Amino acid sequence: MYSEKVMDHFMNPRNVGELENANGIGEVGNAKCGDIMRIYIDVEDSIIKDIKFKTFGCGAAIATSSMVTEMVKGKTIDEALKVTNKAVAEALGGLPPVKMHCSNLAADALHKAIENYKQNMQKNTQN
Amino acid sequence: MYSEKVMDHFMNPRNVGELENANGIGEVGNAKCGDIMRIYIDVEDSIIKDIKFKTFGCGAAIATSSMVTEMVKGKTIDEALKVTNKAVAEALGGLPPVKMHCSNLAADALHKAIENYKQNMQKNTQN
Amino acid sequence: MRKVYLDHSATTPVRPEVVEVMNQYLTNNFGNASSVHSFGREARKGLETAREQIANLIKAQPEEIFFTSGGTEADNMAIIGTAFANQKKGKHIITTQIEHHAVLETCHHLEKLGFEVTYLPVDKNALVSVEKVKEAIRDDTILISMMHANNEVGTIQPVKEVGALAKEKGIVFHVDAVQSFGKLPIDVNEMNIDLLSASSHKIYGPKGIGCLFLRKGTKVEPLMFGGAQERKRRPGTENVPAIVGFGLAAELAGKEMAQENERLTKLRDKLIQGILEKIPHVQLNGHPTQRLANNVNVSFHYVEGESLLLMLDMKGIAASSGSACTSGSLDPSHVLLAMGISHEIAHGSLRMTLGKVNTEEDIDYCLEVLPDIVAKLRSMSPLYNSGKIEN
Amino acid sequence: MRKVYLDHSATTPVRPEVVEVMNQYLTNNFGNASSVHSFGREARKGLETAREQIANLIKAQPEEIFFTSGGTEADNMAIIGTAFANQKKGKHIITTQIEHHAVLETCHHLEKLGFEVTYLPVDKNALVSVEKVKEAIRDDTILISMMHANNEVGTIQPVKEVGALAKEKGIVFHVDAVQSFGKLPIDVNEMNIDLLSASSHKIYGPKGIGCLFLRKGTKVEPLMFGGAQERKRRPGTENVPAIVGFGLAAELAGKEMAQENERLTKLRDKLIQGILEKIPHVQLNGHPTQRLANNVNVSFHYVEGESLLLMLDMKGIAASSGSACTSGSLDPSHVLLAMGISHEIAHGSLRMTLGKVNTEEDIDYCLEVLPDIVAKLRSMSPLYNSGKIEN
Ligand SMILES: Cc1ncc(COP(=O)(O)O)c(C=O)c1O
Ligand SMILES: Cc1ncc(COP(=O)(O)O)c(C=O)c1O
Repeated sequence: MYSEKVMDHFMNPRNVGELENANGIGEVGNAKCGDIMRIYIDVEDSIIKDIKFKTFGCGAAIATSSMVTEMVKGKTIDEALKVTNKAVAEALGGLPPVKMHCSNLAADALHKAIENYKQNMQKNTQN
Repeated sequence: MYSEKVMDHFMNPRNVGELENANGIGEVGNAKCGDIMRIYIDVEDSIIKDIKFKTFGCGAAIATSSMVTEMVKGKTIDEALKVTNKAVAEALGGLPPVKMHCSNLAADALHKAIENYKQNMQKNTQN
Repeated sequence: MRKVYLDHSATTPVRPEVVEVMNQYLTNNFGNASSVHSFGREARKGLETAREQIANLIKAQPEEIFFTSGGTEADNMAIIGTAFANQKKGKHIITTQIEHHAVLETCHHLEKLGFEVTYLPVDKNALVSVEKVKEAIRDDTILISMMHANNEVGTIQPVKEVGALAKEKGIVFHVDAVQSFGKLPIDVNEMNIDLLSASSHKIYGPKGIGCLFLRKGTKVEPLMFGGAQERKRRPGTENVPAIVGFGLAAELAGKEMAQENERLTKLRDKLIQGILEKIPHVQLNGHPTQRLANNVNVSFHYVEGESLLLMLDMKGIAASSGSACTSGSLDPSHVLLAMGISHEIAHGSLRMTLGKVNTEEDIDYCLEVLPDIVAKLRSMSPLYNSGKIEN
Repeated sequence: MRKVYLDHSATTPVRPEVVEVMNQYLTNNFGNASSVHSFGREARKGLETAREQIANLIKAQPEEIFFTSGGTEADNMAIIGTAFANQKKGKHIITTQIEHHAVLETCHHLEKLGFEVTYLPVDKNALVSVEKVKEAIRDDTILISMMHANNEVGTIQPVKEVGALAKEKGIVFHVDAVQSFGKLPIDVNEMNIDLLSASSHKIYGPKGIGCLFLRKGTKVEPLMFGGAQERKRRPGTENVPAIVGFGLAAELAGKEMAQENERLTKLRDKLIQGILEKIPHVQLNGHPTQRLANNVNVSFHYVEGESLLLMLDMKGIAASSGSACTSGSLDPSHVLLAMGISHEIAHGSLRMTLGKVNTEEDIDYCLEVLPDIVAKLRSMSPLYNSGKIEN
């Protein structure tokens, strides 16, 4: 069902956990649907210095979460915003068709985290 | 499908042939339906002295023809008239249900032969 | 790596005795059972022996057994066949919310064709109430279709009581016995069952074969059309090797039933107890005692079923889940939801169904592996600390 | 006693390579192909490989192959499924008088539901005329269903020409290829076939499995309802061992087709020539050349088919007949009657269908035994001297 790369990211997920000093947090999905992805980012000078995730969901949900963190760690937020769900799936060597829509949301969570970071920055500037 | 007894009467049919000096001949069925039985009897003093048959038909048709000739050879025509299709089937150890109606007509052929014999006698008496 | 198969309600391996007899009918006695010649007669003999073996197991007459391609076809034939045969009498059907899709989807199809279907609710243990069946009966009710044992949570239904009711009201009674056939004693007469579906691959027989018990005199329209096989009720060259295998599997299941149920019940209870003791935030789904001897169904809060399955699989353990993610749909098991279990908790369900080859060591291994896996997944779960779905 | 099986169009023994792979999937790789775990994935892999093997044989895409319980189910699914999916466009179906019962009875059923069916006649060789198909097409024609090769007399139909016609008129084209699949080259694209039925047990694969080729975009309603297997078109636990066996049987049939056809044609013609030379009052039924390489169908005047079969059987030869008596009905083969053969002569038909294991010695044996048997039956026949049915 899943590619080897998916299974690797699922069994040995990269960057699992929370970031105490995250300045951006994004969450997608809900427990009702069976998938929640929460991504924590620590952005400095527009660069994602650190990133962690916590995910409740199926193999694809966990693997895409792990993959997206690897793909953007050390990248600028502009670069990170260009990472799509599709790109994450491709980086994993593809996902089963049924998983493409319901569990391939990690990039969305990342984008939400970046949005959240930007909002936080704005608030900080305004204050 | 067929009992051993049916197969025996089919493979080694008793009394096959025609009777040159038959004084009764009976035929049932037609080639269209796939079964024709013709029975020849030689009756003397109301006793079936000799009997032969010719049959075009399936295993059951041939076996019942053979069986009925054995059952009535040497019997009186009154006794022969009491032999039913059902009795023939029973004497053979039974027939497959689908064969009971379409190929179990040997007693009918016999009865027709007896009828024919009686008609012949009447004719003879009248002349 | 140790391999522990705990998915016997999904399917079973074919037992060696059955493989052996099947091979004989695949190669030597391969004839078409409708042929006149010796090859055909050999095949026919095997076919009719199997019919007897199966009839014996449920106290039916051999002529009341009709072979189908599996449980699904038997369910379809029973329900669609009864509906069409009786539509002049009425168009109302009663079933339950926890049936297998083979029953539910068939009923949905009939709804589109103008039939009316009542889907009875169940209690928190997945039990159907006889009282509710009674209340649902109308003058135009033509069929009650109900499973004997549930495939997900193992709950055993009051089939006999519903059968008595159906008989009293003159309503055709169909029982989907796919999960109970060969596992629970069944007497179609005592239970007043008119139609019963069974499937071979759940009892160590081959896949692709099942049967419908059809009580003499019960009117059912055929689902397919063609040759005169199965006394004109089910056309197609008879699948003799599979039928012969099914027959033997049924006979052996009957012989071993009591002893095997005792053995499995012990293993099952050991597994349930172990899980409840070793792992926090877990619940048993289904009836605590009125359940199949081989069924364990639990929900681990804060984790999702498919990832649980994958991790178990990496440890050699094969199980299943009512999580939506295993089917690619969005909603988890309709059975768990009908029992009043929340979506969140349904997603974290794990079904382990035991079978012939499982031993105490298998259970020990499972109890050794499971806590770590659950802990690992919880450590990744954004829900675990938040306590969002604690109940 | 020598055993000579000459009934390969009824069914075939499963070839050893296929038995071997089936056994592997009955025991080791026994998982449910829909399961997430390794047992399920192994089964899935076998299933999808088989789908490719079968698609390759008819130049289809794997996603266009849907497994069924056999040829009968495939025919039913194709015809009923197309009828219901297109009934708003029209209710007229064209088929022929010489189809298998799986097609004819299904059409009769549809007639009861308000569809109109034209049953095209055939010529004395059982050939359908493309011209007649053309004439039968109406504005409301939604389906043409036609067999590729006839199961009784082996005549091969002009499928490609009818396919072109159907395509031109935008009518769905279904081909019952149960007797030609793996025996004749088929290219569903070149032949413009939209739906094609095949069955495994005719090509040394297991019974109880078949498939429907369903061209992408062709609308067909399902016949059964349940799980989401076969991309929601055919529910029920996938019969993986049989499917894997079917796949391998199809691949091997494709590889051996040309050579085996050459070999069988020689044997066939030797048998036909031998019979015509050695036995008086006999006729060949079916097309003299445009026929399956393995089909011999002759009528012996003045004798009835079933008794012929029984006597052959006593000599170890297994064959079949279009006689009514083999089926327990009153009318002989509808195919022979449609060809204009009289009842009398149809009753005396004998079909011998050759296969992999048959050798020249088998043919010699047959030619040695047959004349005596025919003579014996004729000596018992009240028709023989009377010359009643001489033609
Ligand atoms: C309760 C129940 N009914 C019906 C079925 C369908 O049986 P099959 O897979 O043999 O079609 C199953 C199993 O899949 C089942 O568990
Ligand atoms: C031409 C034809 N169509 C359909 C069928 C039915 O196939 P099955 O027996 O696999 O259901 C057969 C064989 O019996 C056949 O010869």
